[in-house]
Amino acid sequence: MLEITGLRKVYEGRGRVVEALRGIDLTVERGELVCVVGPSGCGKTTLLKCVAGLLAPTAGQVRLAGRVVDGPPPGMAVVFQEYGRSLFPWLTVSQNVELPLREKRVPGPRRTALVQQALAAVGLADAGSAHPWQLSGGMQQRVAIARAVAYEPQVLLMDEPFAAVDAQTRADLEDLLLGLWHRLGITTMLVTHDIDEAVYLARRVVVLSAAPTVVQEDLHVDLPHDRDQIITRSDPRFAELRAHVYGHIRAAKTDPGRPPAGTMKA
Amino acid sequence: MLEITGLRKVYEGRGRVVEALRGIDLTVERGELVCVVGPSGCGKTTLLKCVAGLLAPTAGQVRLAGRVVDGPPPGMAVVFQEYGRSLFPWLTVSQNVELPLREKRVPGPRRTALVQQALAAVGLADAGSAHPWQLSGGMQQRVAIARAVAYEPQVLLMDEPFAAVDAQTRADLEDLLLGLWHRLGITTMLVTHDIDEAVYLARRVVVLSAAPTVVQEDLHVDLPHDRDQIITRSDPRFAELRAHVYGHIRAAKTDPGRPPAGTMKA
Amino acid sequence: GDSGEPAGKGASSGSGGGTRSVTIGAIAIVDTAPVYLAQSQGFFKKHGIDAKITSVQGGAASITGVMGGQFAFGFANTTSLLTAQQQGLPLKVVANGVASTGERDTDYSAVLVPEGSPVKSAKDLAGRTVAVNQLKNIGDTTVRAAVRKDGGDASKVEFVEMPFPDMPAALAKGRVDAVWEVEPFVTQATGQGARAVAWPYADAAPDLTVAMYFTTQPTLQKDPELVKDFTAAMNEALAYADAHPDAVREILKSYTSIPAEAIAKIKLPKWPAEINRESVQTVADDARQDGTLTKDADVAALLP
Amino acid sequence: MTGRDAAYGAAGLAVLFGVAEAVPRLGLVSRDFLPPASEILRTLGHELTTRQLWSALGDTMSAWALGLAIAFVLAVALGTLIDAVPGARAATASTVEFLRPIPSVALIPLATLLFGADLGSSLLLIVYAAFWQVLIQVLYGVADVDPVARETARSYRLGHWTTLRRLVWPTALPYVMTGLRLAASVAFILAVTAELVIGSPGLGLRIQLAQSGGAVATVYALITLAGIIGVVVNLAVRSLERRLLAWHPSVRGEAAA
Amino acid sequence: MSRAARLMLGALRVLGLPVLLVAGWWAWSVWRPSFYVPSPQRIAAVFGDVWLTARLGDDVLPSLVRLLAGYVLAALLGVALGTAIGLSGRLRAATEPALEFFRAIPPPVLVPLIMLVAGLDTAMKVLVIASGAIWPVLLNTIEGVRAVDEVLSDTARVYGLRGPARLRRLVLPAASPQIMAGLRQALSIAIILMVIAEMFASTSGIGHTVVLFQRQFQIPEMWSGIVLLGLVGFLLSLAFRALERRVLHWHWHQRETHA
Ligand SMILES: Nc1ncnc2c1ncn2[C@@H]1O[C@H](COP(=O)(O)OP(=O)(O)OP(=O)(O)O)[C@@H](O)[C@H]1O
Ligand SMILES: Nc1ncnc2c1ncn2[C@@H]1O[C@H](COP(=O)(O)OP(=O)(O)OP(=O)(O)O)[C@@H](O)[C@H]1O
Ligand SMILES: [Mg+2]
Ligand SMILES: [Mg+2]
Repeated sequence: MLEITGLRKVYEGRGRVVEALRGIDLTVERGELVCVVGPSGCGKTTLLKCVAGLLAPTAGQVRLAGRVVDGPPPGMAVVFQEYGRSLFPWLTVSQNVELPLREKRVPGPRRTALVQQALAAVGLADAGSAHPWQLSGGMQQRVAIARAVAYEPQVLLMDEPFAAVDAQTRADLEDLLLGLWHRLGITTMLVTHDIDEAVYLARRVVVLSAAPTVVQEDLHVDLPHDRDQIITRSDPRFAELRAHVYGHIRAAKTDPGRPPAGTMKA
Repeated sequence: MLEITGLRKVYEGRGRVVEALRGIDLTVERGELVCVVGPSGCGKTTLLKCVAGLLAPTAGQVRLAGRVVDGPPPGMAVVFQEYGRSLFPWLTVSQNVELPLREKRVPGPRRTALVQQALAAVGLADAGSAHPWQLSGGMQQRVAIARAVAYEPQVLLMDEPFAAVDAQTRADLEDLLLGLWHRLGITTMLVTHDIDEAVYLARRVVVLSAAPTVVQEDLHVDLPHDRDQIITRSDPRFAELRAHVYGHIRAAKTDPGRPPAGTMKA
Repeated sequence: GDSGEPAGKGASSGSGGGTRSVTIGAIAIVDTAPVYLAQSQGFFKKHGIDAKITSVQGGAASITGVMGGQFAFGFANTTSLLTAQQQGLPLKVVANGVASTGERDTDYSAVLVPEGSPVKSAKDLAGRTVAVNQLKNIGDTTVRAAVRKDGGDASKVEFVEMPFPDMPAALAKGRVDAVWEVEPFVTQATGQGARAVAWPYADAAPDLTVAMYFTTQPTLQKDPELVKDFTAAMNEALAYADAHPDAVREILKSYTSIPAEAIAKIKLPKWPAEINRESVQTVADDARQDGTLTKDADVAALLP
Repeated sequence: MTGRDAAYGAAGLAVLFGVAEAVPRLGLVSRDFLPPASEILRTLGHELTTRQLWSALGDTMSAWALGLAIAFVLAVALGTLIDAVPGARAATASTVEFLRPIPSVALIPLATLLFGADLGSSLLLIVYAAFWQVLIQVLYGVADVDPVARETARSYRLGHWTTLRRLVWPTALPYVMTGLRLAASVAFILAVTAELVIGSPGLGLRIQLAQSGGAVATVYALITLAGIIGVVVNLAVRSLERRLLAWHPSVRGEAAA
Repeated sequence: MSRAARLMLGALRVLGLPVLLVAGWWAWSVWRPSFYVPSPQRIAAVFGDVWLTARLGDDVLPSLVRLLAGYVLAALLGVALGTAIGLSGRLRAATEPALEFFRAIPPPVLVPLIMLVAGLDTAMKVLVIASGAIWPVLLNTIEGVRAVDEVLSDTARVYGLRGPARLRRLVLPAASPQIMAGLRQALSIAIILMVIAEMFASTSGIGHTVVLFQRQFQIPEMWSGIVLLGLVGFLLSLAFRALERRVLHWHWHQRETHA
């Protein structure tokens, strides 16, 4: 479904040249849920934007369903790390969620239903008429998630989508995402800083190294298919995987490119 | 040092009236480190802004060192939840960190040293000449933290300051904060969604209820004074406290105002 | 250049009855009273002309309007007409416009100085700043002529441009040494203490023809009947205006904003039907001498 | 506008009135050239009872409204187009910068030639002058779109039209509103100036007549009327702005803090 | 792309549209010759004789001096007043009606009044230019200052940015995109008002000369003056753009790199 080959991205501007991605090779199958983790500033957002067709790679390419991505493909939804700025302040919360649906020509009644369901799912059923700037940070982030959910995309890209909500809400949203993924078989790529979350959600966890950034580890998560906040997280295998990823990130930060000492075979 | 009595805040605007805080009573001693947790949208940011003197309470008052707070008091630093918007886009990273020091009339050489130390401490020693919008989300958040750290405040308010960084960086920053707190005895109030973090950092954890918001629980953290990422977190008492707080937040979300079933005596 | 569009919107023949709609561009000042009288007294109608008078800001605007076919006829001062003709505009004068009274103290235009000014007569203006409404036009031409006649050095007079209405204030404030004014401002300024030292229209030439009504050559060729009728109507109106000062003062109330008490006091110009050809030639020669005109003017071609 | 704002505004105007009353009365400027404010207002009151004034006002205001509307629509359309078509900004920049400073007054001969003293002349001058005011504001406004918001629009594949309507125009709106306020007064100024200079019927012609008739108080009364119209037009634009920009920090900020 | 090709493309960008327009004009003037719309050749032919001789020192230079003086005065006053008014809701409420009153008064009728106060000389012309060019600066500054991001302004309050420091470090930079828009508008308005000011009580200047040509029916000469005004505007806007690139580099870069 999604093939990333030799992806390189260099930012050039005013004297500062940053090689955000050195060479990324990665394939995501249709309907797979992949989590991307890596040290702060290593290029996760850059990777996601290249996949979304929002940023032109310096070298290499991204293919989606066989076609080279050179602009945002149809049927894709993105939740941005800067959730606040991705909401339109002149629209109400419902209007924000509804806008992409209009564009998709979803008929009126169905649109209203989708918007209401999505807002209810993220716990904002009664904030529909507020404007984004009247909401707390976590609420804004949930609006951005609701917008993506209501869109019913085939490909879903999320950049730290649960960073601004409390632990309980986060767990609820994780399960919402899993439910949606089960129901619609969405190909999903999710950037997160929370290693527990990555292991809990993903079928595969991709660990990026620090700059110069490459894929440091591509880990298959062999936990049972149906996840449950209590059961899955108390599985001893969960702890093993978690420790494994943590070790890699730690290593990535200090000594990029080399696997950490005492690597566990996953 | 910091006394909050009967604090109530109602947002009124365009038909939507929100009672963000119903009645908060809270005292923070000089040099204490308090973590505030609570469900998304319950009013943590609102509370912090009232304490900072940025928002006028609808009722009740905040006193700092005996004086009623009606504007930002001197010697206070704030890390905002919307870290991206709190950096001046026309200044470089170093200039952003330096600006409050200039205002504080810190002499030149000392200023430069403080800026460099602070940037190095958050792992951005070589990003000083970049502009904020050239940085990743996590890097921006670290600039905001560096700015607060370099300022050497007497009162430090932080609103989810580590939400955008990876686990390893987060641990490092937590220890940076603890080190600073030990060294300067800063009175600190920190909002977080990460319960582990709250228990790890704080001497006291304050749990807010969902709206209508009151203080649901004020928990003394009786862990050894010197914290260590590995030792403290593997202390059985840590797990107990963590479960206790989690239970409260869960309860707060579903049934505000009442303590959760099976409350543990802390 | 070309000829403009003859008789475009400016004139159109009525259906059969012989009445032609005509637009006339004229500035709304005392000088143009006859054209308004021609309308109100029915002289135009008598000659089969249904006239509409459009107020314009100055001679240049009415010349442009006539050239563009917006007006069939216009009103402009002698210098403006000579200048336009020299630039190749095919203008043709069809009727007299307005003339000086020819007598110094009763003329409707004068050079004024503030109370206590050392300037006693025209020759003292040399080395002084004099305000005129437009540079390189009839004002500075005739003022220079007056200075020369009085034995002064006309080349030493400094001219500055200023609208007539603003001159009394500038004079009172001492911003300029003297102003060249026309009515009703002559009366207004003398009422405030200013003193007349020269009467350029009267000084420049006897019975100076100050302004005229004109059309374009193509209009003349295309519709000589219309021009003939217009001339006839205007000539009657000029004679009527000259003979009935009270009617003039009355009509001023309708198309100008001069306060009623000022209307009663102002000095009126002369409206002879005949153009004083020598005076036009004199103005042309003076303008040539000052450099306002760059060539010798062909007065005969301009005048009917 | 709240009652308090209105009171402040009225106080500001009262101060202005006081100064305009005092200056001629204290003899700083002769009353013959600047009559006291009370006399001006009295004259204005008298003028307002005449039918000619209202018909002149009607002429001026209709030329104003028509010219402003044409200029506004043209400028918004062209500004949006320049922003949307790649390279158009660079290709038009030199021409825009060349044409912009050409004064409308310099076009008067052209206008007179084409339209005489008709409405067309006024319109030509009004549209020419007001157009650039809006255009520049539009060009700055459409360039101000937040990059994250733009990426959001792109990733959801919002069409050109939707992006324009839902993202670009709302972002540019604060700039455009300022442009509208600037253009409204420039259009009004040009409407009056055109009448003043060309002599097409309207308020400007009446000012010109009053000037050449030496009726100083009437001149100032008419100028005052022009100023009052400016205040009224601004009130209208402001209330429009409060509705359209309720979400904008500049408007919403007033409610909070 | 090679260097030469890029240069060519750049030249095409800057000159393409003007060349097209001039060609269109030329075609029109051949197709419908008119006294008032001379051909571009005629205008170009007189341009040098008219403007590159004594008039350069006598008319063009004084005009430019007045223009710059008036513009700088308007810019300084506009930014200063606009900042004060934008920061204080009360001041805004009190001054807005009075300012709107003046804004609606046509400069040509204001000139006599300014003449009463400032005389006929350079001071009067500079005042007339400033009195008209100030509005776009003032309005844009007010709106820009009002729209400062709340989080940013909270940050500044917390770190004790007050008074002049707050102005210099927060308010002015944050409002600068909109202030620059106003300054750019003001540039062309200033040129227009220079012409209007020189139409009154003047004996020199580009505006005076253009109006004189117009009344003397020296139409190609008049058009050459209009072209000169356009050129002056164009050159000033080039200088302005260079300034803007320095002042607003952060703004444009922030908006480019992502787009
Ligand atoms: N400017 C505002 N105008 C109106 N309502 C507001 C405003 N800011 C916050 N609120 C409301 O106040 C309530 C509390 O918001 P606040 O930002 O304090 O929550 P929070 O606890 O910080 O949430 P989060 O964890 O999601 O950041 C929310 O219901 C929110 O909608
Ligand atoms: N617009 C830009 N201009 C210049 N450099 C940039 C830009 N955006 C990102 N970078 C640089 O590219 C690198 C990777 O940034 P990116 O945002 O992809 O990191 P990230 O992995 O998402 O980090 P985080 O977890 O902190 O969000 C960083 O060094 C950053 O400074
Ligand atoms: Mg990122
Ligand atoms: Mg918050």
